[in-house]
Amino acid sequence: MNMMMGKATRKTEVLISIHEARLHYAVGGAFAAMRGKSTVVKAVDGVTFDIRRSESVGLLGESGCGKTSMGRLLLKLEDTTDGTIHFDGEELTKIQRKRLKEFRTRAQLIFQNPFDAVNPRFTIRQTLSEPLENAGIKRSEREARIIAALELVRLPEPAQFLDRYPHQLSGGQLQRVVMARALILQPEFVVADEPVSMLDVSVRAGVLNVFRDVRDRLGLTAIYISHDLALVRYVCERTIVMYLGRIMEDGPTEDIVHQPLHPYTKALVAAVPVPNPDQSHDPLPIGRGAPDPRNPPSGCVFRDRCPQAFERCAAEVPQPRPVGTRSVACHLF
Amino acid sequence: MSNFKAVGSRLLQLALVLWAVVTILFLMFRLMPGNPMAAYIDPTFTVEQQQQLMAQFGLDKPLWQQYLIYLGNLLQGELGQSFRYREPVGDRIWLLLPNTLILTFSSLIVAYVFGILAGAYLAWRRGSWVEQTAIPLVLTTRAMPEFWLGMVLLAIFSFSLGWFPAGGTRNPGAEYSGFLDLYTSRDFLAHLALPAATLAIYSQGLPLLLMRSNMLDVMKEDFVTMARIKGLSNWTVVVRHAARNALLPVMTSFAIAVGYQLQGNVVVESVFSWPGLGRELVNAVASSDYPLAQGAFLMIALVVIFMNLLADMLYAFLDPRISHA
Amino acid sequence: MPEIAVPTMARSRRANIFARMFRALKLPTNDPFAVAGLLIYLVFIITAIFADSIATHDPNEILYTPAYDLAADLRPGQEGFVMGTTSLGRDVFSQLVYGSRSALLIGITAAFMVALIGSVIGLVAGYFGRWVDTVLMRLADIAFGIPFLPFVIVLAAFLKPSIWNVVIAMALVLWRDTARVIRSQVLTLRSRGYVEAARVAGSSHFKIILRHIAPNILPLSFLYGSIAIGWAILTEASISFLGFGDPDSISWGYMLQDAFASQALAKQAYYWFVPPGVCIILVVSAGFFITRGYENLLFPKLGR
Amino acid sequence: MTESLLSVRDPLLSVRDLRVSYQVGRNFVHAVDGASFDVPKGSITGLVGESGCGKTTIARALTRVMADNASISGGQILFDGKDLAKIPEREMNALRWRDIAFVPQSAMNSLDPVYTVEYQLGEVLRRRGGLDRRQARARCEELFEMVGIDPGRLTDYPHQFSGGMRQRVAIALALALNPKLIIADEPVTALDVIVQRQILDQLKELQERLGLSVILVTHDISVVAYICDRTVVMYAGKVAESGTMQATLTAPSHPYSMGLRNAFPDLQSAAAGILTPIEGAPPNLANPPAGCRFKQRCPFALDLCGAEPPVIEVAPGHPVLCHRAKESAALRIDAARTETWMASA
Repeated sequence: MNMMMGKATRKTEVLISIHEARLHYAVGGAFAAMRGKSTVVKAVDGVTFDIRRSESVGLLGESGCGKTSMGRLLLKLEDTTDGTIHFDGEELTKIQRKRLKEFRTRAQLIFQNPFDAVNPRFTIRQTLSEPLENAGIKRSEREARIIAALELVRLPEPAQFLDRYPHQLSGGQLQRVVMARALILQPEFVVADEPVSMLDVSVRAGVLNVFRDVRDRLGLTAIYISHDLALVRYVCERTIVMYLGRIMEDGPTEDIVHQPLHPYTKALVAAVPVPNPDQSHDPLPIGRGAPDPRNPPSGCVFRDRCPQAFERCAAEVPQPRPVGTRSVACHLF
Repeated sequence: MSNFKAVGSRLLQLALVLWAVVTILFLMFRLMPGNPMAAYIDPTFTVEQQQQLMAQFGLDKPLWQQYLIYLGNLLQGELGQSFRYREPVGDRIWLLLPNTLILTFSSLIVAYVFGILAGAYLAWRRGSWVEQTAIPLVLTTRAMPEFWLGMVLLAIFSFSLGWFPAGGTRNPGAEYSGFLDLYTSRDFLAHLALPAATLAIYSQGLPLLLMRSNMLDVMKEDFVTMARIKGLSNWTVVVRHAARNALLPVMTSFAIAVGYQLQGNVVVESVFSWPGLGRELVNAVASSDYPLAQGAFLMIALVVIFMNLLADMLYAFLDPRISHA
Repeated sequence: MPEIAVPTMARSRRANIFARMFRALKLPTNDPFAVAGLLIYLVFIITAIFADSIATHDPNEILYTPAYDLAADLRPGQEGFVMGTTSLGRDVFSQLVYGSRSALLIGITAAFMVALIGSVIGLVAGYFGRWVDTVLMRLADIAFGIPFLPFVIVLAAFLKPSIWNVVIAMALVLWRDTARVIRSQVLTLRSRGYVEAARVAGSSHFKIILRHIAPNILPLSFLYGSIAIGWAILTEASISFLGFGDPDSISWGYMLQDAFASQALAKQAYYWFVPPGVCIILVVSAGFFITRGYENLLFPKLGR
Repeated sequence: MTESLLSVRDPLLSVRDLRVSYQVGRNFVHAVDGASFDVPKGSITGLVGESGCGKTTIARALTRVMADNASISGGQILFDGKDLAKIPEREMNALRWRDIAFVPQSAMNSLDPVYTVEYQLGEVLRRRGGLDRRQARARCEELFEMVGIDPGRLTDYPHQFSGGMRQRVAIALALALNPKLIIADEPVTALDVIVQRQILDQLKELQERLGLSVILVTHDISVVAYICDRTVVMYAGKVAESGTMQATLTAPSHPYSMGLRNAFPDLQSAAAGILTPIEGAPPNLANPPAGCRFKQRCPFALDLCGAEPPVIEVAPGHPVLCHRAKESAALRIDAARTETWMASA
C-alpha cells in the first residue's frame, strides 16, 4: 500500500511559518457595548513560530487561550486578521481557489467530538468517500482506499463498519473513523484538536497510540491541541504554551514538564492532576481569578494572576526571548 | 464611544426599515394604473384646491422630485387631503387611532392573561386528558378566520340573543362629553365586548402555545432539577423557577402580537363596523380615497415597526443575562 | 470490491439522494393528529379534483324552484337543496365544493412559494454569513415592517382582481418568517463538526449545502410550508370577504362576504355562513396538525 | 484522617443492592444493577467510573430526584436510620438539602439565570432553613466568605461569575443548611486545570474544617487520588471494587481498575511511558451479558467468568466483584505489562 510509505523526512525544513498572526473577532451585541464591555476578542494576538517538517507540536492552554483558533488559522478555516502564515512557502490568505483544493488534500483536521464530526445521516462509507470524491479518486478505487485507511487506524475488520451509521459505533471506534477520514488523502500536515477529550479513559490510550504510530509511519507534521500537559507530553516532542491569545513559552516538552520557566507554565504544571495517591502537592503558584478574554490586562496578559509580577509587566508586553532550548515571553528572563 | 455606535446602529436599522416601507408605499401608490395625480387629487375638488395640492405634492414634477417632496411632507406629518372627508388625512387618523388601540390592547391583554395561565397549566398537566383535548382545540381557534368568528358571535349574541349591539362604538343618539366619558361608558363597553372577544379568542393561542412549550423546555433545565433537589415545594419550583423563566419570551411576543393584531383588526373592524384604522383603510381603498388609504397604511406600519423594536428592547430589559451583561 | 458491484453502487447512490430527501421529509404517520390532518387534505383534494361530478349545481347559476320561483334563501333540504340556497338563488353546497378548488390552489402554490423563497434566502444568509447575511436580514427586517393584510388589500385594489394577488403578496412578504427560522437553523448546522469536516475534506459550498445542510432543513421548510397553506387560505378569505377578491371565482371567503352583505346574520341563515367557515378551519387546522406531527419529530419535547 | 474513621463500622450512608432502571420504550435499562457500598462519616468517598457506568444515576437516586423515566427498582439506601428508597416522598423532601445537599457538574445551568445569587441562597435559607430575611443575609455573607468570594458580589447574577466562581457559589449553596452529606457530581470536570485544582483545594479545606461527609462522583482517577479517602469503582452498573483510596489505586484488585491504571498518563513519572488501553467498550446495559460484565475486555477472563461473579473481600473493607479476586496480587503483576492487554484485543 503506497499510503504506508512515509514522505521523505527532512526534519530541518520549515513547513509552516507563522509570523505575528492575529485573529480578532467581534462578539456580543449592542447591549454589551452599551455597558462598556469590549466587543473585540483577540483570540490570537501576535503569535510567531515555525513548524518543521515531521515535527509534532503541542499547543497547550486553558479554554479561551486561542489554541483552537490557532489550529483553525493553520488550516485556513479562518483567515488571519493580521500577520502571515506560510504553508510550504505559500501565504495562506493569498491562496487561490484551485490551489486551495490542493491545500485541503495536504492539511487535515482531527476533531474533538467524534459524534459531532461525522454526519449522523451518513454511513461510514459515505463519510469516508467525501474527501476521495473531492480529490477526484475514481469510484472503483475508493472502497480499497477506505478499507486501507480504516486498517491504518487499527479498526479491526473494517469492512463490517462500512454500511453502519455513526450511532452504531462506540466513541473510540468513531474517533478512529474520524482519523481515517483525515488520513485518507495522505496529508502532510494534521491538526488534532483535543482528539481524546470526549472519550472514556479506558479507550483514550488506544486512540493516542494510533495517532503516534500513524504519525511516525507517515512522517506527518502534527499539531496536537490540548489543555492536558500529560497528553501533550505523550504525543509531542515540542510544546507551545498559550495564554489569552499569546505564546508564553515554547520549547522541548520534557524540558517544560521538568523545569517550567514561565510563571504561567509553572502554575499549569503544578496544577496537573496526578493519578498517584503518593504524590505530594505543592500549593499552586498562582493568584485567584480567571482569564477574561474580552478584557485582558495591559502589558503581560498573565500579570494579574502572576505571583511574580512587577511594574514593568503592566507597562510593556514581554517579547519572546530565547532561554536555553526554549523561548519565553516574560520580563523575568 | 462604542455605546454610542451600538445604539446608533440599532436606530440606523430602524430608520432603514422606515425609509424602505415609506418608499414601497410611494411606489405602490404611484405605479397604480391611471393618472399618477389620482393619488392626491380628486376630480371633484375645486380648481384652487387642485392647484394647491399640485404645488404641495409637486405632482407636475418628475417622479424623483415628487419622491423628495413626498419624503419632505412626511417628515412634517403632511399626508394630504382625504377625498371623502375633505379634511387632512392626519386629523382623520388621529381620530381613529384610539379606537383601534383600545380594541387591540383590550383584546390582547385578555388573551395574554388567559393564554399565559392556561399555557402554564397545560404544561404542568402534560400528558393528561385535559391537555390532550385542549391542544387541538387551541389549534382550531388559530385556524379560524377572525371575521368568521366575529360573524358567528354576532349572529348568536347580537341577532339571536340580543345581548350585545351589532356594531359601532355607541348607540345612535348617545352623546359623550369627552374621551374618558365615552370610553368608560357602559354603552361603549357593550359595543367593545364582541369585537374584543373575537380578537381575544383568536389571539390567546399564541401566548398559550408559547408559554406551554417554553415551560416544557424550562422544566428540563438543570436549575429546575436543582430546585427539586433543594426540596423546594412544587409550587415554588413550577411558579418561581419554571414559569418565571418561561415567561420572558412570552412577554416579548406581546409587542410583536400588537403588530399582528393591528393587521387582523382590518377585517374584524369591518365586521363590527368599528370605526378604526383598519376599517378606514378598507373603505378608503374601496372608494379610491388614496391619500387616506396611504395614511392609514403608514400609521399601521409605524406601529408594527415600533412594536418590533420594542420587542427587542423588552427582551434585553427583562433578561438579566443581557441587561446585566 | 468486485468489479460488477461498482455500477450497482453508482445507481444506488443516485437513488439514494432522492431516497434520503424523501426520508428526510419523514411523513409523521405515527401521530394520530398528523394522520387526521393528512386525511382531511386528501378529502379536500379529491373534492377539488372531482368538483364537477360532486357539485349538484353550477355554483354561479341562479336557480329556480320547480314552481319557477327564484330559489332564494331556502333552508337546507328544502326543494332538494342539500345545504340551502343563497339570497340570489345559488346552491350553497355546490359553492362549497367549488370553493375547495380555489382554496387549495391558492394555499398550495402560496405555501410552495413562501417555503421555497424563505428557505433559499435563509439558507444563503445563514451559510454565507457576512455581508450576504446582513443584506438579506435587513431585507427581512423590512418585510417584517410591512403590515401584511393592509399590503394585500392595497395590492389587490391596484392589480386586476385575481386569486393570484394573494399568492404574489405572500411571496413578496411572508418569506420573512421562514427565512429567519431557516437561517438560525443553518447557523447551528454550520457550526456542527461534520460541516467543518466537509470543508476540510475539500467539498465545495454547493456540495456542502446540498449534502449536509439541505436535508436537515427540509423538514423545517415543509413545516413552514404547511403553516403557510393555512395563512394563504385565511388571507384569501379575508380579502374576498372585504370585497377585493376575484368576483369570477367561487371561494369560501367570497361566500362569506356574500352572506354577510345579504344580511345572512340577521336572517339567522347559519346554513349559509357556517359551512364555509368550517371548511376553512378544517383545511387550515389540518396543516397545523401535520405541523404538530413534525414538531414531535423535530422538537420531541412537544410530544406526549 | 485517622484509620478508625476510614473503617466503615459506623457508616453515614449504606447502599445495599441498589437497582435503578430507566424505561426506554417498552424496555428497561438497568443503569444501576445491584450496587452496594458504604460512605463513612467525615470523609470524601470517590464514586469513579466511565460514562454510562451508573455513577451519576446513583448520585441522583440518593436525592430521589430523577429523570421522569427513571425509578428505583430495588435495594436499600440506609441513611440516618431510614431507608431512603422506601420512605414516603414527603419525608424524603423534608430531608433534601437539610441533610443531603448536591453540587452539580455545571453550576452555570444549575443556577436560575433570572435571579441573583443572593436570592437563590436566601431561597434555600428561608424556605428550607427557616431563617428570616436578616439572618439569611448574614448567613449568605458568611457562606461567601467561607468559599472565598467577596460578599459584595452576592447581588450579582449567575452569568456574571466566571466558571470557577460559579462552582464556588454552588459549594456555598450546598453548605447553606449544614447538611450531613454532600453529593458532588463531577464538580470540577468543566473547569480548567488551574481552577480545578483551586476548587478541589477549597473543597478539601472545607471538608476538613467542617468535618463534612462528601460523595464525589468523577471519571477522573487523578481527582480521586488528590482528594478522596475512599474509592468506589463502578463498571457497567455494578461496583467493581471499593476500599480505601490508597488500596484501590496503588493495589487495585479488580482487573478493570488494574487496566485503568495503565491507561492514565502520569506527568510525574520520569519519562512518558507507553499507555495501554482497555480494548473494546462497556456492554450495552439494555441487554447485558450474563456473568461478569467485564469479561469481554478482561485479559484474565476464564470460563467460570460466564457465571455471576462473587463479592470477595480481599482485605477488611475492600470488597471486589471478581471470580479471581483472590489471585489479585499475581494478576497485578501481569496487568502492569502492556502485552497482557494487547492479547485480549
